[in-house]
Amino acid sequence: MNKVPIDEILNKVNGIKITHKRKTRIRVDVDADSLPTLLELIKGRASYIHLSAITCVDWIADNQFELVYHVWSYEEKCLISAHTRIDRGSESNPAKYVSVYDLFKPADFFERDIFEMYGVTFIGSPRMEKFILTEWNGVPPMLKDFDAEAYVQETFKWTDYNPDWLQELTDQGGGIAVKPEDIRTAGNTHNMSTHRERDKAKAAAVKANEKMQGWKQ
Amino acid sequence: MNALHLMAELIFMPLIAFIVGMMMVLMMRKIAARLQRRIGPPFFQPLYDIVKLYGKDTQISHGLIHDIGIIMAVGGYIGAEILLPVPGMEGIAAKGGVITLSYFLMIPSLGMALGVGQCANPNGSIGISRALTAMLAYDIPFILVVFGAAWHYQSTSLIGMIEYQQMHQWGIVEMPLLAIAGLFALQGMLGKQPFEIYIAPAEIATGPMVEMSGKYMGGLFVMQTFQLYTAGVLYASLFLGGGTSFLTLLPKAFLVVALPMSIAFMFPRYKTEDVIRILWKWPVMLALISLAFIL
Amino acid sequence: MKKELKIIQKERTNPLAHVFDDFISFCQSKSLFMLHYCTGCGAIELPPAMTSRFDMERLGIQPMVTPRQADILLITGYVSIKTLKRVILTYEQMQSPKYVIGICSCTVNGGMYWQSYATAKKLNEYMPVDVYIAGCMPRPEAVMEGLQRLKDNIRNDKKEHKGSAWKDYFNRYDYYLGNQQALFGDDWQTPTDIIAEAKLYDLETEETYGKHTKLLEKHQTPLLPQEMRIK
Amino acid sequence: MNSLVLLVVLPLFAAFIIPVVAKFSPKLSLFTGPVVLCINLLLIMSAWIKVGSGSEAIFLGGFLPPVGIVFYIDHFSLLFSGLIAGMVLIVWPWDAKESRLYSLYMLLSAASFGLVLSADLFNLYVFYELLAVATYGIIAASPISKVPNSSATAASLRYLFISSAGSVMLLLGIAIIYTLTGTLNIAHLATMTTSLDGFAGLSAFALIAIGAGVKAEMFPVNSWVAEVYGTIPRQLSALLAGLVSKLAVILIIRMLLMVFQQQAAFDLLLVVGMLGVISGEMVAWRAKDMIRMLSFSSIAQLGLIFIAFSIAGSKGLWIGMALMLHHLLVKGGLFLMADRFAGHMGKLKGLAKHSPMAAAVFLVFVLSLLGVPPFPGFWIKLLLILNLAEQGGGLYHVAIATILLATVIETAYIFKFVRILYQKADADSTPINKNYSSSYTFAKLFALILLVSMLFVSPISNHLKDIANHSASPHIYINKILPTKQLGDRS
Amino acid sequence: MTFLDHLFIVVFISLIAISALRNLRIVDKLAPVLYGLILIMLVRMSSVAYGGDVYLSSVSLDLLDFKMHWQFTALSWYFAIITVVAALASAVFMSGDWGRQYREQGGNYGMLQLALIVNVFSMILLLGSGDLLSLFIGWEFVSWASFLMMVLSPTKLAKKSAVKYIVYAMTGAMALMVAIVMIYSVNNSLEFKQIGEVFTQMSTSSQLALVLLFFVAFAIKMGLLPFHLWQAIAYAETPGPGAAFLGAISSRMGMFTIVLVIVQFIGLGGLKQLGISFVNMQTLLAWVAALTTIIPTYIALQQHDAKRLLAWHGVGQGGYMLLGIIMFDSIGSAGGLMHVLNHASYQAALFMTVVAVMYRTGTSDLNKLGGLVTQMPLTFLVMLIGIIGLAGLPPMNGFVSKWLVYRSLLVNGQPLLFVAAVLGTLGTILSVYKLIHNTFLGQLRLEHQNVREVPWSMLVPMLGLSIIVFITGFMPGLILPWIASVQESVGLPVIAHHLGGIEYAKGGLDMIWVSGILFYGFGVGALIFYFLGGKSKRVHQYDNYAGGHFLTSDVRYHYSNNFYPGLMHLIGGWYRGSFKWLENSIVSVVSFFSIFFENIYRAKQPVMLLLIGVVLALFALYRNLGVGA
Repeated sequence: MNKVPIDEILNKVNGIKITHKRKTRIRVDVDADSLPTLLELIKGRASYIHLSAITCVDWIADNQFELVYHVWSYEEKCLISAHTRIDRGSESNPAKYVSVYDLFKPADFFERDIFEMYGVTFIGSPRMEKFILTEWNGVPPMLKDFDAEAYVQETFKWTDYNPDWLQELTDQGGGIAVKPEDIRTAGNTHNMSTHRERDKAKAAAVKANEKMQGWKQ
Repeated sequence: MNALHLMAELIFMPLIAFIVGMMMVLMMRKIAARLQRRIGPPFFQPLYDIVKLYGKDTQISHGLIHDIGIIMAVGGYIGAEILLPVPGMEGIAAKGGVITLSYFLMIPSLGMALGVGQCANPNGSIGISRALTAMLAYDIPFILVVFGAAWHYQSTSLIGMIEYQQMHQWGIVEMPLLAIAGLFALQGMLGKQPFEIYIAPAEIATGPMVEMSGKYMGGLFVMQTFQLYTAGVLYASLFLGGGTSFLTLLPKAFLVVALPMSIAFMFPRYKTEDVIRILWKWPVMLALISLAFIL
Repeated sequence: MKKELKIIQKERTNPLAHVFDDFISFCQSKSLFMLHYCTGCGAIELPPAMTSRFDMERLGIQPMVTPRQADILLITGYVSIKTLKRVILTYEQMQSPKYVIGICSCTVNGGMYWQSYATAKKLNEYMPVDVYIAGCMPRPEAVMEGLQRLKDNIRNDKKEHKGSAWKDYFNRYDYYLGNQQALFGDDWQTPTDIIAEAKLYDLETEETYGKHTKLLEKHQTPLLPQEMRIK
Repeated sequence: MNSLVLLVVLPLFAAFIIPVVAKFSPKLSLFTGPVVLCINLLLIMSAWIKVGSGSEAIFLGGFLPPVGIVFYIDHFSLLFSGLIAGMVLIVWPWDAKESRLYSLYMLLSAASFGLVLSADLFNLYVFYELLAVATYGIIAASPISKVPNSSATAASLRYLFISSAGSVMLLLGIAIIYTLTGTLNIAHLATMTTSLDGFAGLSAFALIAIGAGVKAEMFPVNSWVAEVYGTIPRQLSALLAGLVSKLAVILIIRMLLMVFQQQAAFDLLLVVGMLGVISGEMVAWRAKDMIRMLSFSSIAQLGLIFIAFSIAGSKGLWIGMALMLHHLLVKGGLFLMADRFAGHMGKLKGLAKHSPMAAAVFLVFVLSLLGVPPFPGFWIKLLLILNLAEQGGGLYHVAIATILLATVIETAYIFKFVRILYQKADADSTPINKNYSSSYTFAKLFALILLVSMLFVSPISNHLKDIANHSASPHIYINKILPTKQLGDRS
Repeated sequence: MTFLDHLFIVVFISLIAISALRNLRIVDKLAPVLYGLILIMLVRMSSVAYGGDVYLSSVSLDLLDFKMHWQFTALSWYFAIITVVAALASAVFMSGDWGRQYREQGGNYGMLQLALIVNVFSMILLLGSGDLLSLFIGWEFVSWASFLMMVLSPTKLAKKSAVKYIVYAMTGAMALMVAIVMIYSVNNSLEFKQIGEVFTQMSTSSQLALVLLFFVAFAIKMGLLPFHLWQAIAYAETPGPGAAFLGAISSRMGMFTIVLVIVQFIGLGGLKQLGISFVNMQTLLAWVAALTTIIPTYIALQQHDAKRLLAWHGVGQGGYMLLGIIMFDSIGSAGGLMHVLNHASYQAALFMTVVAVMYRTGTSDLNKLGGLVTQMPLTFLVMLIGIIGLAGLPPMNGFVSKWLVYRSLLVNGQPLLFVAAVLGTLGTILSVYKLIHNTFLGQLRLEHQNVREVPWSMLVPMLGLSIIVFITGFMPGLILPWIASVQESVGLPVIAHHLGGIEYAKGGLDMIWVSGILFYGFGVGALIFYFLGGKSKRVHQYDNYAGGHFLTSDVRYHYSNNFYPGLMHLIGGWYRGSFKWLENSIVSVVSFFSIFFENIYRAKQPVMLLLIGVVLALFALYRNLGVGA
C-alpha cells in the first residue's frame, strides 16, 4: 500500500496544530479529548507503534498539567510528541484523564508513575497505585506547590555540622570566607540570561577567593 | 607403643596439621595475589583471621544441629589428620588403611552439610547440593588413584607405601599417568576456582557459609587449613615417597598444593554438570590407562 | 518493672584477660571482612581499592558477601528511605564487633541530595558510624586512609574507645529506634531481636529502654527460636 | 455281574417314561431322575466291591466277542461312572419348567454310562452320538435360548455343526479301522496292532482323536467352548466342562493305550495338548468376563491332561487321571460358584467385602489350580513335570517350558481378577444376587473335598496308581475279553 | 522331638494364636511376647552359630516317594536371628499407637499382624529346609506370605504392584522347579548334596542352564538387576512397619538361597569353568551385582517420596551383598554376609522413621516436609544414625561390611568393580542427605508448627535398632564369629577376626581404634567450639540472610524440589525407564499372541477348516491305501 504522507493523517484530527516539524521530530499540540484518536490514527495508519514515554509538566500558574505523549516510528525514524493540556484540579477533585493502555501496553507504567508523582489518575489504567516511593504517603512530590526543602527542614533534625576539626581550622582563620548562599547566588550562573552578568559574577567569586587565600599566609 | 607416645601423637598431629595448613593457606593467597599483581596478605594473616573469628563477641546459631555440624566438620578432619602418617608419628596411622582415610574425608563434608541444612537458608542448601555433587565428581578419580596405588604397593596402609617407595623409586616415577590423574582429582578435592561452584559468592552468597558467623566461620577456616594439609601430605605419601623427616615431607606437600593453586586462579568457575563431566572424563581415563599398565 | 541495669563498661578481673584482650583486638585490627553495601555511586571506588594498585588485602581486609561473616559495613553513597530499611536490617544481621564506614558525603549530611524528600540525611542517626570518608566519591587513597584510620581506632580501642561504637547501638538503642520509627512509622520492626541480644551479651544500659522500645513491644511479637523439645 | 447293564438300560427307560409320568403327576416326574441315579450309584458301589482289584467282562446277548456288544468293568470305568452319577445328581435342574429337560438329562447319563463301560468301537460311537444329541437337546432347552435370535441359539447351532463334523470324522476313523482289521472289538483290535502300524493306522487314530476331540475341547476344534459355556446355565457348563469332556478324553485314551501304542500317536497328543495349553492361557489372559476366562482356562487344563496322557505307560494314565479328577473338582466348583458371581470383571469390584466366604473359596480353587505347595494341585504338577523330564527328548522339554510359561500367565490373569475382587467396591459393582442357590453349596462341598484331599495326598495317589497300573496294560484287557485267543503277534 | 521341632511348634502355635485373636485388643501385647519367645529359643540354639553341630529335626515326611526333612545350620540360624529381630521390632512398632491410628484410618490391622507372623513362619520354614523339595515349598510359602503383606494396603497402586510381584515370584518359582527337576531326573534324589554331584556329571550346556535357572529364581526374590522393577514400589506401598520388615529381610531370602545353593555346592570352581564366550560366570554375576549397586541407587536419587527412595536403596544394597559373596575369598564373603545384617538393621530403622514422620505429618512426600528436627529430635537422631549406616561411614556397621567388600575387590584386583561399588556408595551418600535434609532440616512449615515427637511405643523399636547399628559398628567382633561359622559351614575360607574388627595381612581394620579416633576428634572439635568461641545466640528461622529482604511466613524460603539439578541434568537422560521398556515389551509380546489366538477362536467357519482337514486325510489315505492294499 503506498505511503500516505504524515501531514495528511495529522490534519484529519480536529483541533490539531503542528507547531514544529523536522525530518525526525514532529511536535503537535492537540486538545485533550481528541488525543486518543490521534494516537490511534498514527498507530494504525502510519506505523507509529512505539509509545516511548508520557511526561507531565505542572503549569501551576495557569493551573494546568501538560501531558506529552512521545510516539516513535521505526520505519520513518521519526518521533511525534503530542502535547495536550488538562485541568490541574485541586485537593477536592484530583486531575483525571483517559488512559491509553488499550492502545499501548507500556502506558501502564508511565501512567502509574505520573499518578504517583503528580496525582493525575488515568481512568482505565490497570494499576493506579504506588510505584517507586513505597515509603512515601505524603503529597505527590513533583507538584510545584510541594516545597522539598521545607519538608526536609521539618522532618530531618537539621543540626549544623561543625565538627571540632573545622572549629580549629576556622580558629586559625581558615575555613570558608564566602557563605554557601552567597556563592550560590553570586556564582550561580546558569539562570543568568546574558554573558555580561555571568562575567561580573565570576569576577566577584575570584575576588572572594583571593581574600580567602590572603588569610592563608 | 606406650601411652605417652600415643598422647603426644593425638595432640601434636592435628596441631602440626593446623600450623602447616595455615602456612599453606597463606601460600595460596600469596600465589593468588602475585598472579593478580598484588602484594597479598601479611605473613600471619590466616592466624589473624582465625583468631578474629573466634574472638567475635556475638555469634548466631540456628540450633543444636548447626553447632554439631561444625563440630563434626572440625572433628572429622582432626580424626583424619591422626590417621595420616607423618614422619616420626605413625603409631595410630597403622590402625586404619587408605580406604578408611578416604571415608574419614567424607565425614566432615556430611557434618558440614547437616549443619548448613539446619541453617534453613536455601543458598546454603543449594551450595551443599552442589558440594555433594562435586564430591561425587572428584571422588571417582581419587578412588581410582587410591586403588592403583594400593594395588601397586600391595598394601593399603600408608606406612607400607612409604617404606616401599623409600626402597624403590617414587610412586610418580613408576606410575606417571596415575600421578597426573591424582593431581587432577586433587584440583577437584581442594574446591578451588575451576571446581569452586559450591562457594560461588556471586550466585549463592558463598553457598554453605552463608549463615556462618564468628566461631562457626572460624571452624570452617580451620577445616580449610586441614583440607589443604591432608591433600598435600596424602598426595606426597602416595606418589612422592613421603619424607623420612619433616624437612623432606613439607616441601613436597607445599609443592603439591602450590601446583593446583596456581592453576586455579586463572580459571573461571565451571557449572555443576560440567564439573562432573570433566572430572569423570579426563582423570578417570588417565587413571584407567595407567591401571592397565600396573595390573 | 525497670530492671536494675548494669554499668556500661564491664571490668575484666583476671590479669591474663588484658594480655588476651590485647591479642584479640590486635588480630581484629589486622583482619577485617568488608561488606560493601552499594547503596549509591560510591561503590565504584572500591574495586580499585581491592585490586592491584591499592591492594586492600595488604591491610588484611577481604570482601565478604553476607552480613553474618562481615565486620565492616561500607555504606557507599546516598541512602534512600527505602534502602535505609534494608541497610538497618543488614547492620543488625552483622555480628559485633562491627564497624560502619560511611563513604561519600551523602552519608555524612545528605550530600548533594540534602534537600531531597527521599533520602536519609545523617547515617549516624540510625546506626553508630565509626569512620566517615567524605568526598563526592572519595578517591581510593581516601578510602584506604579511612580504612587505616579504622584499623588504628580498633588497635587502640582500649585507650580512646573509638573502636567500639557498635556498643552504642545496644547502649542507646532507644535513641536509634526513635529515629528509625520517626522515619518509618511506629510499627517498624526487624527480625533480629536487639533487646534480647543486648540482654544476652549484657550490653544494656538505662538508655537501651525508653519510649520507643515500649512502642516496639506493643506491636512486635519477638521471633522466638523454636526450642528442640523431646516430648 | 451283568446287573451292570442296568446302568445304561434304566436311564434310557426312565428317559422315555418321564414325559408319560409327567402327564398326570409332575411331582413324581421330578423325582424319577434322581431315584434312577441313586439306584445306579448303589449298583456301582456293589460292583466296585465285587470287582476288587480284577476286572469283568459282560457279553450282551450271549454273542461271543468279535461280534456282540461287550461291557468291560474295572475300577477305572466304575470310578468314572460313579462320578457321572454324582455329577448329574448335583447338577439336576430342580426348577426346570417342563419334563422334557429331565428326559434329556436321563438320556445324557445313559450315554455317558455306555461310553465308559463299552469295550467295542462301534458301541462307543453310538453312545458318543447319543451323548451329542442329548447335549444339543439340553442346550436348546436352556431358558436363555428361549429368547428369539439370541446369541445362545447361534452358539448352539455352531456347536451342532462342529460336533456333527466331529462325529463324521470319528465314523471315518472307525471305518478305516474296520477296513484294515475287519473287527471293531477293541480287545480283538489290540491283538492285531501290527496291521495298524502304518500311515493308515496313524491317520485313523488322528481322525478318531480329532472327532472325539470336539467334545474333549481339543485345540483345533474347541472354538465352540467359550460361546456355549457363556450362554448355557452355569450348572450345565460345570457338567460339560467337568465331566463330559473327560469322557471323550477317556475314549481317546482307551484307543491310545490299547490299540495305538506308536510313538507318533503320543507325539500327536503332546503337540495338540501343548497348543491347547498355550492358546487357552493366552486368550484367558485377555478375557474380561469371568465365564469366558474360566472356559478358556478349562481348555488349557484339558490341554495339560492331553500332555499328561502323552507319557507312555501306566505313569501317564496315573497322572492324567489325577489331573482329570483335580480339574473336575476345581473347574466344576468354579463354574458352580460362577452362578452367583457372573458378569463382567469390572462389576465384581469389592466382592470380598460382600461375601468373604465366596472370595475365600475362589482363592482355594485358584491356588490349587496354579499348583501352590500345600494344595494337591502342586503335587500333581510336580509329578507331571518330573515324569515329563524323565521322558527325555526335545519335545518333552518344550512341553515342560510351555507348562511353566502357562502357569505364569495363569497367575497373571487370575490375580488380576483377584485384585478386582479385593478392591474397594465402587458405584457400578453389581450386588450379589442373594437368592440362595444350591450350586453354591455344592461349590463349597467341592472346596471341602479339595482341602480334605490335601491331607491324604499319598493314600489317594497310591490308590490311583494301582488303578492306573491295572487298566493301562492291554494284556489284562485282552485276556478278560478274549480268553481263547493268545496274544497273537503282540510282543 | 529335637529342639528344632520345639521351635517349629512354637512358631506354628504363635501363628494360630495370632490368627485367632487378631481382631482383639490383646494381640498388641501378645505378638511382641511371642516373637520374644521365638527369639529366646533361637538364642538357646546359638551353639550352632559358634561352630556347634547342625540341629536336625526329627520330623521327616515322605510323600509320593519324596523324602522331606528339616535342619538348622549356622547359615539358617544367622538369617533366622535377623528375621526374628526385625519381626520383633516391627511388631512392637505396629502394636503401639501406630496400630491404633491404622485402625482408625480403616486399615485391616488384624490382617497386618497375621501377615507378619505368616511371613516369619514361612521364612523360618524356608531357612530350616533340609532338602530341595522342602526348600521349594518354603520358597513358595515366603513368596505368597510377602504377597499377602503387600496386598494389604488400600491403594490401587499397591495392589497392582503386588500382582506384578506375584507374577515375578511365580516365574522365579517355576525356574526353581525346573532346576529341581533337572537335578531329580539324574539320580532320583533331592538331597542338597545332589546339587554338587549332579553338577559335576552334567554336560556344560546343562550345567550352564542349571546355574542360570537357580540364579534367575534367586535374583528375582533378591531384586537383582534385570528383575528389580517390582521391588521398590511393592515395598514402598506396603503399610507402615510391614515395609520395614519386608525391606529389611524379605528379599534377603534370595541371598540365603544363593549362598546355600550356588556358593555351597556349585562353588567357585563350578562358576569359573562355566561362562558364555569370554566372560566366566563369576565375573558375569559380579557385574550384575555391580550394576545393581549403581542403577537403583541413582533411581533412588530421583524419587521425591521417602519410602520409594528407601525401597530403591534396598535394591541397590542387595548388589553389595552379592558382590561380596561372589568374590569367594574370606573378607569378601564375610563382607557380603555381614552386609545382610547391617542392611537389615538400618533399613528397618530408616523405614520406621519415615513411617513415624507420616504418623505425625500425614505425608512422606519430600517436597511437603521440612524443618522437623526441632519438633521430632529423637526421630531425627535415629534417621541420622540410619543414614550414616546406609551411606557406610565409619562409626556405624555399614562401614565395616563395605570396607570388607572394598578390601576384597582391592585384593582381587578388580578396578572397574571397585569404581562401580564406590559410585554406588557416593550415590547413596547423595540421596540419603537429600532424605534427611528435605524431611528434618531447612524451614519448618506453618502446618507443622505443633507436630510433636512420636509416642514411646514407636520410639523404643527405632532406638533399639539404631543401638544395634552402632554397637555392631563399634565392635564388629560381636557378629563376626557368627559369620565365621557360616563361612565354615558353607565351605568358604574363614575370616580372621577379633572384637574390634578384622586382622588381614596387608592392612586390617580395627573399628575400636577408628571409632575411638573419630570420637577423640569430635571431642577436640567440641572443646574448640565451646571453649574458644564466645556465647552464640539462637535465632528464629526467619532471621536469615535473604539479600536484605524481610522474610515472612507467606513466602516459603526453602529449597527441596529437584535437589541435585546438575547431576540430574547429566544423568537424567539415561533413566527414561530403560528397564521398564524391557518389562513392557514382554507384556506386549504376550498380548500379541493372545490376540492372535483369540482371532482363531473367533474364526467364522471352523467347520470349513474341519472339512478341509477331512478331505486331506481322505486323499492321503486313498493314496496310501491304494499303495498299501
